[in-house]
Amino acid sequence: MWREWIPFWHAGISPYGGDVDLLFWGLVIVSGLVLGLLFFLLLYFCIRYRAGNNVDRRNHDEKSWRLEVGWTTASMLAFLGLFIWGAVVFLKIYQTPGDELTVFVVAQQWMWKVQHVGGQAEINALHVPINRPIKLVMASQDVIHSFFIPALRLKHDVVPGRYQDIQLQISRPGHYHLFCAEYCGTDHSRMLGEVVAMESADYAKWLAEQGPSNSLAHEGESLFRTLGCSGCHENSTAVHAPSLAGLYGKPVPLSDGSTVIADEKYIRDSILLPRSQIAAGYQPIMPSFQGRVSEAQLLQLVAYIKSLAGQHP
Amino acid sequence: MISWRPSNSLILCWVALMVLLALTVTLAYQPLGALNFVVALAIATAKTALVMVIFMELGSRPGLVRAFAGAGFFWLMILLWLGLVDFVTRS
Amino acid sequence: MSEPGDIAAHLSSPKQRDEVLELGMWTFLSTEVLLFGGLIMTYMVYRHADPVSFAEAGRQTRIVIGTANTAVLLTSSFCVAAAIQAGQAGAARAVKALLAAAIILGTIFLGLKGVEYAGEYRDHLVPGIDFMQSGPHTQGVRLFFIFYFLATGLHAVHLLCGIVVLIIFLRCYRQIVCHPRYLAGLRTAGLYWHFIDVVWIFLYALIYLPGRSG
Amino acid sequence: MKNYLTEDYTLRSWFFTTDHKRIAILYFASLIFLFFIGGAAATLIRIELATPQADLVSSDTYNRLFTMHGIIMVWFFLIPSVPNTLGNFIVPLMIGARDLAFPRLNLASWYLFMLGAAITLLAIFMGGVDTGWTLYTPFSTLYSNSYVAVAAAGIFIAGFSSILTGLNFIVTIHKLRAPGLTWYRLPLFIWSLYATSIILVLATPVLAITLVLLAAERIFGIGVFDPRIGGDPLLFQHLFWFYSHPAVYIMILPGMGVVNELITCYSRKKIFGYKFVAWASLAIAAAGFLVWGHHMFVSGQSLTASLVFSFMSFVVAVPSAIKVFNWTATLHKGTLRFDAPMLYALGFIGLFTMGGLTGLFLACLAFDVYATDTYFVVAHFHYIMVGGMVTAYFGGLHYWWPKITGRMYSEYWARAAAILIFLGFNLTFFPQFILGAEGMPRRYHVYPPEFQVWNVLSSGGATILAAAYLLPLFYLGYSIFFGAKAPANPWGATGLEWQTPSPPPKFNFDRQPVVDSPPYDYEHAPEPQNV
Repeated sequence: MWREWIPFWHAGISPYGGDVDLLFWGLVIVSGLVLGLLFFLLLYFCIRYRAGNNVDRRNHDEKSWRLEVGWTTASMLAFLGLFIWGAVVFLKIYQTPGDELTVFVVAQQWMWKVQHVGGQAEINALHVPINRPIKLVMASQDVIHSFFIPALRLKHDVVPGRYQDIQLQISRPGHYHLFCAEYCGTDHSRMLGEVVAMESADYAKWLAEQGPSNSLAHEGESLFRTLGCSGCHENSTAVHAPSLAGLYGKPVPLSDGSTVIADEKYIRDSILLPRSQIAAGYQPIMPSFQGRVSEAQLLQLVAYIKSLAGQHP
Repeated sequence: MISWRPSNSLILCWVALMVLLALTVTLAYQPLGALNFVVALAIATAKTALVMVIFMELGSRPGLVRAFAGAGFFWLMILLWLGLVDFVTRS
Repeated sequence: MSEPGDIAAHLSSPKQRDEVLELGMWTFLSTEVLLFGGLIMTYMVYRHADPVSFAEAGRQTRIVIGTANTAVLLTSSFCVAAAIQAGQAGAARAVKALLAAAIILGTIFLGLKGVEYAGEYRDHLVPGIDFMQSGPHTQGVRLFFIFYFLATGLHAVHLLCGIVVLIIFLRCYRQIVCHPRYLAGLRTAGLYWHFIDVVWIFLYALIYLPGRSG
Repeated sequence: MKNYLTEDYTLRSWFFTTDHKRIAILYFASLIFLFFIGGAAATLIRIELATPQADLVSSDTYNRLFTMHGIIMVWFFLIPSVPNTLGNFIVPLMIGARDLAFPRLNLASWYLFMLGAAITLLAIFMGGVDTGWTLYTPFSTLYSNSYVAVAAAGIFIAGFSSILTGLNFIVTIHKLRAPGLTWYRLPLFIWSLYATSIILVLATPVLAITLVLLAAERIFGIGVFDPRIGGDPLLFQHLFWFYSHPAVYIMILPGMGVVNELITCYSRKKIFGYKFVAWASLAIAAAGFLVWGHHMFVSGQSLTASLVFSFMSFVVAVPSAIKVFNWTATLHKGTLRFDAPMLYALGFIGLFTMGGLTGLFLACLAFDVYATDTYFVVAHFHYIMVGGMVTAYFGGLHYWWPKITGRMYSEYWARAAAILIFLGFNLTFFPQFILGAEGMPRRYHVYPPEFQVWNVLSSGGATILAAAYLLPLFYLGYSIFFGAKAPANPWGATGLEWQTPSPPPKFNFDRQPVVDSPPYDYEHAPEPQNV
C-alpha cells in the first residue's frame, strides 16, 4: 500500500519508460545537489555571520568576476547537458509510428471511444497486446483533450480538426490508467479510461469474444455507399473522379504541381476540405462532408480506403 | 505674418512616398511568384523608414528615442519568428 | 521662452517635460506595434497555411480605394509634419491650415473606408454578419476577411482618436506658436498620427496587394 | 508637519489624487480585497480535494472555482501586486523624484484596473467562467456555457491598466532620476521594475488582441480558431503564451527586486555582483519572450519548435541562477539580523530556488511530456508565484511599512507569521510535486483514491497557510492605529526613500536630493534604530 505513495516506484513499462525514469532521477539528483549546497551555505552564513557573532568580516569586497563567470558557465553547461538528455528521450517518445497494428481513438466530451480495425469498439477502455508497437490514430470530436497514460510516461494532446499519431508499446500485462490531461469541461475529471495490456493469445481471444461485428473497413464501405461516395469514385461512373483503389500510402500529384503522400491525414482532409488539395487532372467538384460525418465515421471511411491499398486502380 | 514654407526634406519625403506607392502597385501586378510578397513587404518597410526618419524626426533624435522606436518592431519580429517556427516546420 | 506655469509641479524643466512626453509616446507606440502584431501573426499563419486562398481573397479587395486611401493618409502625415515645422517657425495660420487639411484627409479616409465596407457587405464578404462565398477557397477567404475587418476596424478606431486629438489642437492653434507646451503636445500627437500611417502602410501591403499578378 | 496622509482628509482628495503614494494605497486596498476573494476560491478547492469523491461542490462549480482563482490571482493580484503598490509608492522616492512622470495616467490606470476587476467579478457573480485561466479554444469559444466574453472584457481592460503602469515606470526611470543618480547607482529594485515594465508594455498588447479575437469568435462565431472552418486552435495557444509566459516574469521580477533590498539591508553589506544582478533582470525580461512554446510540448506543435523552445527555456534559467548565487554570496561576511523582512527574504530564496529547479524539470522535453498538465506543474508555479512572489511581497510590505504608514508593527507577530507562512506553504505545495510525479492530472474535481494521502496533506497545509495569511491583517492593522511612530530610517537602510520623513510629505522631498555615492553603501549607513 505505502509503495503507491512513492512516485516512480513502478518502473515504466514502455520502451522509453526507463529512460524517462532515469532522466527524472537525474534531475532529482542534480537539483538535490544544488539545493543541498544552497541550503548548507544559507544556514552556514546565517549562523556564522549573525549579528553579534564576533568573526572575521574583513576583505568582504573581494573581486566577484571570477566567481560570477564560474557559476554562470557551470550552470550553462549543466543546463545544456540536461537539454540534450531530455531532447534525445523526447524524440524517442514521439518517433514516427510504424504502420503495423493500428487502433483508432476518438476523444469527445467526456469519453474515449476506441475502434479496432476488426470492428471491435470499446468505450473508456483500450485493449492491446503486449510487446508490439501499436499505432494510435487519435481524433477529437469537440474540444482539445489529452491522451495520458502515466504508466507509459506518454502523453499527447488530441486537437480537433486533425489526426494525431503516436506509437504505443507495453511490455507487461496489466491494467493501467488512461487520463484526460487537458481540461475539457464539466466532466474532465471523469474522462478516465483503462488500458488493458494482454498477452498476444489473450488479446486474440478478447478480439474474438467481442460479439459478431463488421470490420472497420466493412463499416466504412457501407458508409461509402450510403453517403454517395461510390457514385463518383467507382470506375463505372460517368463523373470524372479519382479512383481510390491502391491509393493509400502512394504519392498523389496535385494540381498545383506538388505531391503529397496519401496517408490518413490526407484522406481525412480530402473528405472534409476536398478543394484544398486537388488531385492533378481532376475538377474541384467534390462537395465537403464537413459536419455530415462524425470523427468515428471518418475513421471508418479512412479504414475502408486503407483496405483498398492492395488493389489495382 | 511670417512667411513660411515646409522644408525640402519634408516635400521630398512626400514625393518619395508617392513614388514608392506607385511602384508597389505596379510591381504587385507583375508575376514574380513568391517574390511579390517579399517586394511588397520591402517597399512597405522602405515607406515606414521614410515616415519614421523624416516625419517622426527620428533622424535627428538621440539614440535612446531611436532605441524606443525600434523596440516594438524588434519584439514583433520575435513574435513572428518564433511563432512561425512551429507552423513552418509542421510535417 | 521658459515659463514656470507651463510645467507640471512634479517636473523640473521644460526640457524634461518634452523628453518625458516624447519617450512616453514612443513607449505607447511600441505597445501599439504589438497590438497590431498579434493580428499580423494571425495573418501570417493562415497565409502560410493557405496562400492560394489569400491570393484569391486579396483580389476581391478594392485596390483603387485602398491605394487612394494610402495616398490620402501619407499626405495627411505630411500635413501634420509640416504643421509642426510651421509651429516652430511661428506661422500660426499655416499651422491652422495644415491641421485642418490633415483632419479633412483623415475624414476622407474614413469615408472611403465606409464606402469600401458597404461594398464588401453587398458582396457578402463580412464574416459573422453576412458571409456567403462559393468556390474552392471559402475557408481561406473567410479567414482573410476576418483579419481584414479586425485590422482595418482597429486602424479606423485609432484614426478616429487621432482626428479628435488633431481637432483639439486645431482649436488652440494660436497657442501652438507661442507656448512651447502646446508645440510639445502637437509633436507628441504627430507621432501618434504618423504611427497610424505606418500601420496602414503595412496593412495595405498585406490586404490589397496579394494575388494581383496571378 | 503635514505628510501625504494628513494633507487632506476628504474622499475627493483620495479618489482624484494624482499623488503616487495615495494611488499606491488605493491599489493596496483593492488588492487585499481581491487577494481574499481569490484565496477563498483556493480554500474551497482544497477542502473539496480532501476526498477523492465530489462532496462539497458539483463539477461545474469546481471548474468555476479554479478558473476564478486563476483569473483573480494572476491578473488582479500577482501582476499588479508589487509594481502597483510597492512600486508605485517607492519608485519615485527611491530615485529622488517628486512623482511618476505621468501622475494622471497613474490614476487612470487605477480606475481602469477597478473597472476591469468589477467586470470580471460581475462575470463571476453572473454565473462564473469555467474555462480555466488559460481560456483555451475551442472550448472557450464554442463549448463553454459560461460568461467567457464578459471575463475577457474585464481582463482586457485590466491589461491596459498594466500597460499604463509599465509606460509610466519606464519613462520615470529614464527621465526623473535625481541628479547624480546614474544607472549603476540605482537600487536593484528599480532595475527589476524597469525590466518588469518592458514586459508589461510589450507583452500585454498581444494578450489584448488575442482576447479581442477570442471574443469576436465567441460572439460572432467567425472561426478565427475554429478547426471546423479552417482555424487553428494552436494559434490561440501561441498568442496566449506569448503574453502569458513573460507574464510569469512580470510576477517574479518585482519579487526579486524586493529581495535585493532586504538581503542587503539585513546583511549590512553591499550586494555581491551588482552589475550581474542588474543585467540579469534585463536578460530575464528579454529572454523570457523566447520560451513560450514550452507550454506546448505535447500540444501538437512541431518537434523542431519544441526543441527550440526547450533550449531557450534552459537559457533563461541562467540569469535566475546568477541571482540566487549572488544573494547567497551577499550573506557571506555580512552582519545578519533576522528581522521579519529578512525571514521573508530567506524564505523567498529557498522557495524560489525550488520553483526554479522544478522549472528545469519541466523545460526538459521528455520529462515534460509526462509532467505537463499534472500537479507537478501546479506545484512548480505555486512555488514561483506564491512561494516566490507573495513571500517577497509580504517581505517588502513589512520592510516599507514604516515608510508607508509612519508606524512600527509588532516584530514578534511579524516573525511568527513569516515562519508560519513558510511552513504552511511547504506543507501545502510540496505534496503536490509528489502527486504530479505520480501522474495526477491537474484541474481534476474527482480523482482515483490512490492519490488521497498527498491530497489530504496538501489540504491540511492549506489550512495553516490560510490562517498565516490572515495574521498580518491583524497586527499590521493594529499598528496603523496603535503602533509606535516610525522614524525616517528605522532599519538604518540606504536608499533615498529613507532620507525623507515617514510618512513622506506630499512631494516626497523637502529638498531635491543629490546622489554622490554607490548603491547599498552600508559601510556609511546609519545604525538601525530600536523603536
